[in-house]
Amino acid sequence: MRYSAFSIVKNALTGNVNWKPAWRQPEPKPFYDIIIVGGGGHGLATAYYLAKEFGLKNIAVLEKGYLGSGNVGRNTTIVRSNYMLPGNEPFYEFSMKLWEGMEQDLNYNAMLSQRGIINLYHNDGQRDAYIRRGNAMWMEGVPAELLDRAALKKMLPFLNFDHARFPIMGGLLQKRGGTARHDAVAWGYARAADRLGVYLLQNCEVTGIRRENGVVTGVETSRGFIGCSKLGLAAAGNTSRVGQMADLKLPIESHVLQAFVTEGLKPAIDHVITYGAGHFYISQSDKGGLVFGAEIDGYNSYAQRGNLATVEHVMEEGVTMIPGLSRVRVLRSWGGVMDMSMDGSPIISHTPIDNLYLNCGWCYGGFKATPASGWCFAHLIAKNESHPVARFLRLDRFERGYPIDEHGAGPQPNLH
Amino acid sequence: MTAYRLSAGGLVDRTNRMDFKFDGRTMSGLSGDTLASALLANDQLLVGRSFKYHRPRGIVTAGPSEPNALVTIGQGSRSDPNTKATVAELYAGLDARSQNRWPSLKHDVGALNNLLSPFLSAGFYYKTFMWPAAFWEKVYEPIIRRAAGLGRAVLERDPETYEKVWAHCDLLVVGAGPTGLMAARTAGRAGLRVILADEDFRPGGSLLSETVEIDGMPAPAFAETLLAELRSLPNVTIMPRTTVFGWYDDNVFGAVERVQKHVAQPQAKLPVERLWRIVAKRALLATGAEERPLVFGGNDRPGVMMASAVSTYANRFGVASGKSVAIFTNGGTGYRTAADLAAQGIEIAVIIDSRADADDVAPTGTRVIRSGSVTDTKGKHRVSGIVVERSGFEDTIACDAVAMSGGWNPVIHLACQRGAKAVWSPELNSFLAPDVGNGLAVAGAAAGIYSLAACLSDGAGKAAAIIADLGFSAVSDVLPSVSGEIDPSFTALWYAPGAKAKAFVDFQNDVHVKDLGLALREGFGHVEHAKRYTTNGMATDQGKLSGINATGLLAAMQGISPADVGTTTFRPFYTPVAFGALAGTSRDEHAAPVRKSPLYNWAQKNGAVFVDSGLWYRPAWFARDGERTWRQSTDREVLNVRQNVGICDVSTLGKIEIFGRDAAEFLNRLYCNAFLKLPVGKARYGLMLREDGMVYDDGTTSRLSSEHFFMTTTTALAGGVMSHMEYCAQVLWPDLKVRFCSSTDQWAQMAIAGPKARHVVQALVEDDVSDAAFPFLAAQAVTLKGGLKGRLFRISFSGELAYELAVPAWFGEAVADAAMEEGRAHGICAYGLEALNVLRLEKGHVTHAEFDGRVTPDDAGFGRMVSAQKSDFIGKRLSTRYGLTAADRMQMVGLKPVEADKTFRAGAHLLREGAKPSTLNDQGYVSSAGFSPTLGHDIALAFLKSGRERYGERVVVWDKLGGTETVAEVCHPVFVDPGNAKLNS
Amino acid sequence: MASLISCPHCGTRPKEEFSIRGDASVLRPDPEASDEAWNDYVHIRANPRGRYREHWQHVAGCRRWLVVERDTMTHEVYSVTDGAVAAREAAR
Amino acid sequence: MSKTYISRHPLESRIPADPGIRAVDHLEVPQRVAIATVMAAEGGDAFVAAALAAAGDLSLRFVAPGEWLALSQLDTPEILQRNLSLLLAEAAHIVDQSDGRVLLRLSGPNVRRILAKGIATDLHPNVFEVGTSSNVLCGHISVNLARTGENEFEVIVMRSFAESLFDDLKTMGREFDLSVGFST
Repeated sequence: MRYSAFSIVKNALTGNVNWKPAWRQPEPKPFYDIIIVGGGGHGLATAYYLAKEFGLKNIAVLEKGYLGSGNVGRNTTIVRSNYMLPGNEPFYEFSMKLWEGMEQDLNYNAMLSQRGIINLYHNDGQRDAYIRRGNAMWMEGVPAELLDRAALKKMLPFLNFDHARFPIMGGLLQKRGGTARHDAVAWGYARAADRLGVYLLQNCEVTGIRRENGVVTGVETSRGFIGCSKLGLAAAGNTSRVGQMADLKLPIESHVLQAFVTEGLKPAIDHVITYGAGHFYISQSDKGGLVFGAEIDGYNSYAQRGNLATVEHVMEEGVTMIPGLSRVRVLRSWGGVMDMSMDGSPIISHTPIDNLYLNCGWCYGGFKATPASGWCFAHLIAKNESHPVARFLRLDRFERGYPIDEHGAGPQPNLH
Repeated sequence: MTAYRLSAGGLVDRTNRMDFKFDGRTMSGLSGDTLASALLANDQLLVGRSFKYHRPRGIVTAGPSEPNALVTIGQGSRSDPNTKATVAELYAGLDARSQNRWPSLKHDVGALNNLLSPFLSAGFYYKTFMWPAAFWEKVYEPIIRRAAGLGRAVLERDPETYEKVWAHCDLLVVGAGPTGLMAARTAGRAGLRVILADEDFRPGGSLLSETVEIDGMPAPAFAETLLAELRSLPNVTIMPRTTVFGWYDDNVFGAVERVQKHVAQPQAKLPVERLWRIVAKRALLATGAEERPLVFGGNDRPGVMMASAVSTYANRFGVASGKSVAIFTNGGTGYRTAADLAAQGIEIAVIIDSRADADDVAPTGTRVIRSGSVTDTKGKHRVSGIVVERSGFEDTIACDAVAMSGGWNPVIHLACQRGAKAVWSPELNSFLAPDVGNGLAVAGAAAGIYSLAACLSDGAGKAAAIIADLGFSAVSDVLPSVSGEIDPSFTALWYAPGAKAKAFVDFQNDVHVKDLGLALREGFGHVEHAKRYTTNGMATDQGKLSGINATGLLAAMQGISPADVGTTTFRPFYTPVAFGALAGTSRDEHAAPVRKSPLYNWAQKNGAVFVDSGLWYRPAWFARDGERTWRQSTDREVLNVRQNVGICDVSTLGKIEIFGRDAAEFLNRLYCNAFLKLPVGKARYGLMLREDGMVYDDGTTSRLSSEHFFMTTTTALAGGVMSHMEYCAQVLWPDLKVRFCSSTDQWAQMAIAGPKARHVVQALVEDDVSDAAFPFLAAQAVTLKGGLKGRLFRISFSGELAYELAVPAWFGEAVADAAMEEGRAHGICAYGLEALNVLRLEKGHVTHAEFDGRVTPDDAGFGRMVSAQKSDFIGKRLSTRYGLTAADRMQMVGLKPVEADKTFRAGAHLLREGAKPSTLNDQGYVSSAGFSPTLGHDIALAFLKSGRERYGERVVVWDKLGGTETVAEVCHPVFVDPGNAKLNS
Repeated sequence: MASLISCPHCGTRPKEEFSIRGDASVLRPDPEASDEAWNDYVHIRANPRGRYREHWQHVAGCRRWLVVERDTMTHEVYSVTDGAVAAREAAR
Repeated sequence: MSKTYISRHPLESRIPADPGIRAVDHLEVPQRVAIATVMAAEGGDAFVAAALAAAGDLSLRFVAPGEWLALSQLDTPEILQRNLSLLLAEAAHIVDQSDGRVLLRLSGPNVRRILAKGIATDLHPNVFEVGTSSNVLCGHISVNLARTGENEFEVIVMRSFAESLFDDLKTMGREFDLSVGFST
């Protein structure tokens, strides 16, 4: 059922008892042309674009839990396209444009809020790096602004301008950056994909990948064997476990990233702000909670929870950036399992197996990529060739010597 | 007047009256009150507004699960939004304000939302606000955003302090109620190191609200007896006002102690809150149980409270919640409250029992309606009556308070924070803690044991088991006897039938039964989906009251067991914790330690302007009278070094002493260039790669004797290089005979550079420093005049004739002073990082602005330095990958503006002349740029595709961010003294 | 695991005293080994859910590299060994 | 020309010349202590440990397996270095750290409560016994901690961090009115 002003009024006046399920709960068919493993944002978006943009039918998304139960439902909701390297920036800008048309496209309000993202810098070296980045954005046609201390003071008077250990000198602003309602992105893609006939199979855990003569013929699941002609993996957080079923060798480590939300507060912080003397970032949700996080805990983990030492470190950075946070109470912390790649950039790629495609390595930045990831992965699966903006995101870039290393940290995932 | 202070009783000090303010009105309470009990005593039933519909709300609980009575306490930079009145300890002068209302609590414009509620059902956001397309961002979203939140954060600097402490114990007991007190006593008597933490300001838990007798004493007196014994044991620490909020790996618990939240004027030498990291060999959860609300029509009207809260207000605080109280219950607890009220002489309007066959005994003369249901409540800002239905008959009964009891939920939060799921007990109609191994045990009501006598016994018993497990022996103990208990067992009632008004599940977020029904209908029936779709359980109480009922309702609506629905995930924090407490003292200037060079004072005396550089403060430039900008000082310093001599603090470079028979071999594997044959007394520039072939760090290493090397690293990577070397020595090549340690802090090191540097150095040291005796790259121990031992290195970052002199750090200032003194005749000046940066830029020397982790030695022009002979070194193999040797890689070049007065800055990108800006056309970027006072124009180092083939070509230095485009000529990156004549002079 | 590590040299210490590098089960290949072996060493990780050996350095303590054997799901620690001892064992 | 250079204690600017009243909990800073890193050469751990332990006039602090800080309150850095070289010869590498380290001594009835604000190690008298020493993190700074008496601990910190650590210790001791002063 299409959401419109008319349907809202009609249902409100009839007690909201006539709304239909957002998606079907179908039984698995024995065979699909395309199976996507992972019913998170990326998997659902992939299925949607396969159906919508590439006109394909007979697609299933297999989700081991409930739809959107992975990182799409446990991130800090930031949307931006302020990257530096040519392997990344065009891709994320493509994503940004898709965000900007998402509500109308999906007939679902994911509450994109382009409130602007500001990356603070604290020394000349960081400033220069941001200038390089801002100019790289402009090269791709993406507006960026460099703010000096005075401009920043006007815009964000609550920052720690007078007592910061690492003085705040300015910031790089992308006005189009912002946030979106994370769960709604998954639900919107799910509902739209379902309307195009995609099978969304929840509680359907993949336990094996069946291969014959070097190609994938289907997957063993907790709901039985399901055959397919093409298999796409979009199981970030569990990529290594699924990949192992097809003997893929992957440049991925799983790490835990914690995120936090405070009690609901009246509007206080209007932008997304990131701290340059650490990893802290913060924004305020439409419900009033301050949503924030910082670095990963640093050790390999599949547990969706983190440790107190990291929590304390995040709070130290937060209070140092915005002293007025001191008395704000933190309501909840949670953890997501990150697919950390060896260069900090994602992978949308062919694999050594012809009809097996891979979408992984999103590190802690997968949310903003959701639409482009879906589109480009769909492009790869449908046409068997990379979308132009994703052509650098290959699995073999490591052995070939083409890392996309935004931080210059090298092949140690927990440094990215 | 409905709620009021009883004439006697309670654990409040009736001789100590305390005035406080609520919404500007002065009220009076007693020492021992919470803000909530004091508000009730003043008949203030309406205390807040709900989030979505702005409905009037009153106090519901007497504890930390309170969803409604959230207030802002304090003024200005000392204000604490969203403070639960039910746990806030009253103090004289407390100033509280209600929230989420405008213009006033009683008359709130936001309450209009209540009329719109049919349009604001669960998930309404996602279906709407999409038309017209442009309106979302411009109109709808800002409106929604403005409506957000409850309290207001002022975002001003907090004047108060916080701290963190570590604690260690054999047994941590969480909760000082009957179970916890008995456990602590048993363990304490056995000699265990015990920490007993309780969130309340007064330990005792439910004993403080009980009317039973224990060992012949009133329950509170019994609690006091136990506490007195515990206080006498040196191995037991009692921590009141301390909430254990999180259970982390390895039995580390996070707890926050409210040290001075209950005082008007905190003492400066104490923190207001203290974070405890408690490392416990064992822990016992004695966190009790939480009473479950009933979901019935109009259940959110102010005056509808938990039955146990009504009892607590009466027994512990001496406050009657109403003059005529109706009780709605599905178990024995309602009768306990009835007995408590009767004992205090408070009228019981009626007891409505949802059960048909209960045999609980009501106080004499009380009207009891069995198989009854409350379907609605009357009143506006406070309840004035209830509508009761029984077998199709309806009755309206007047009352001014409603005590509801839906049974009990064990408080198992902590036990479920590390991944294990709560387990449904059909017998107890509750979720119980999972088995989480022997680190954490659960006892008493938290384990579903509701009889007080059984709790006392369970606390002692579980402690005894832990005592034995840890190898201590328990002291035999006689269990206390309890008389007068009421059986609190209950029958599950997820939804009181026949609701005539909204029946709320989550009070704060305004989630009612129909919202859950809608979620289910739309396919959001999974408990996590339902939570996220309706926001049930996402309020400040994190579902303490609403979670179980949502699970029960979702189960009932689908005709399945609550076990099949499960709970949402329990996560830290048990109750919200302030940023400040979690940050402790590490904030502002103390966010990270400061490292100071031994030449800090020297630099300060000489007018240094400092800049932070990692943890260090380093001189950026040395301002002299008449210089108004950093550029003026820097230009002068640069020219002076080029013409005379300058002195610069380089003490912050990492310094590592390396010893051993295999030291040379070790270095040879560590660096990409050769080190085996470095002669004694010589320094060599070394380039360290990562294993992926990219440059990691550079520096010089000197051979002081055949088996003793001295390495310097960059300031930024001093720690990183040390760790890397330790990794190599310990993990990769454990059989190499090499040992090393940092001596960074031992030495004050100064670069003395410029054509006249030799005069200055020779004036300081005994040894001959002539070019013949001490040529470029000489390195050796020297003796300063007067006998001080130092080290001297003939190395140069500036490109000038230069020495680096190292002396023991405590003497650094004196030696630098002497150098200035000796250099005065030669025109010496101190120079800072800015000048150093220009000097090295002119010379084409690289820093981490060039070595940004994506650069190979060849990119930076060091291709020939990489040893082809060595069979192995870190980074050798992967540096031959195709992409790292491709011809179109960006290579380091110099840039100079075609028009000499044009400028450019680092971060600009490069385009071919006439090319359109695009990612595809991007030719590279400027890594470092600056004005060269030596040449009189800007210069830059840049990375340009195939750059070394393009000397002489013109490129556009494109800085859209700065709004400039400058045409520059590509050139060799060494601008000054390419033949090294100065260096070798 | 991740709250406390029992350093074989210094005793039980908090996570804050350590830095973490990654998989300790990969061994640096012989200089003459194949390109694939070298690429695997630098870039490919088994990344198991379950038992795992990881390099931690006690940076604020003895500065020794340690091999921490632990579970990536439960975070239980099975053993902590000095890195050099573990390396010599692995080389055998 | 001959010069006598004056050495400056890194905490000179932090510690008042007039120490004022000494509280029960006190932070004392000795003016100058000779400190050297001793690293046993490969295979020499046991010999070096035994030799150092036998040398009565040294204080030893554990750093890592085969690595110690050797302290002397009496000897100059040069003499300490020479004595260690004589004692250990080829068996160990010795690096003078007298200028690179600062020693601070905390004592008093509340010393453990003060240290617990920065140090995670269990300092209970039965756990961290007299004579125990180890590198630990204090707040954000790595130090060597030694228990030198019933209620006395010594902290050795890198010179560049000394002011920060000193400030931290004062903050940690604020609750107990910790006094500070140079040794007299």
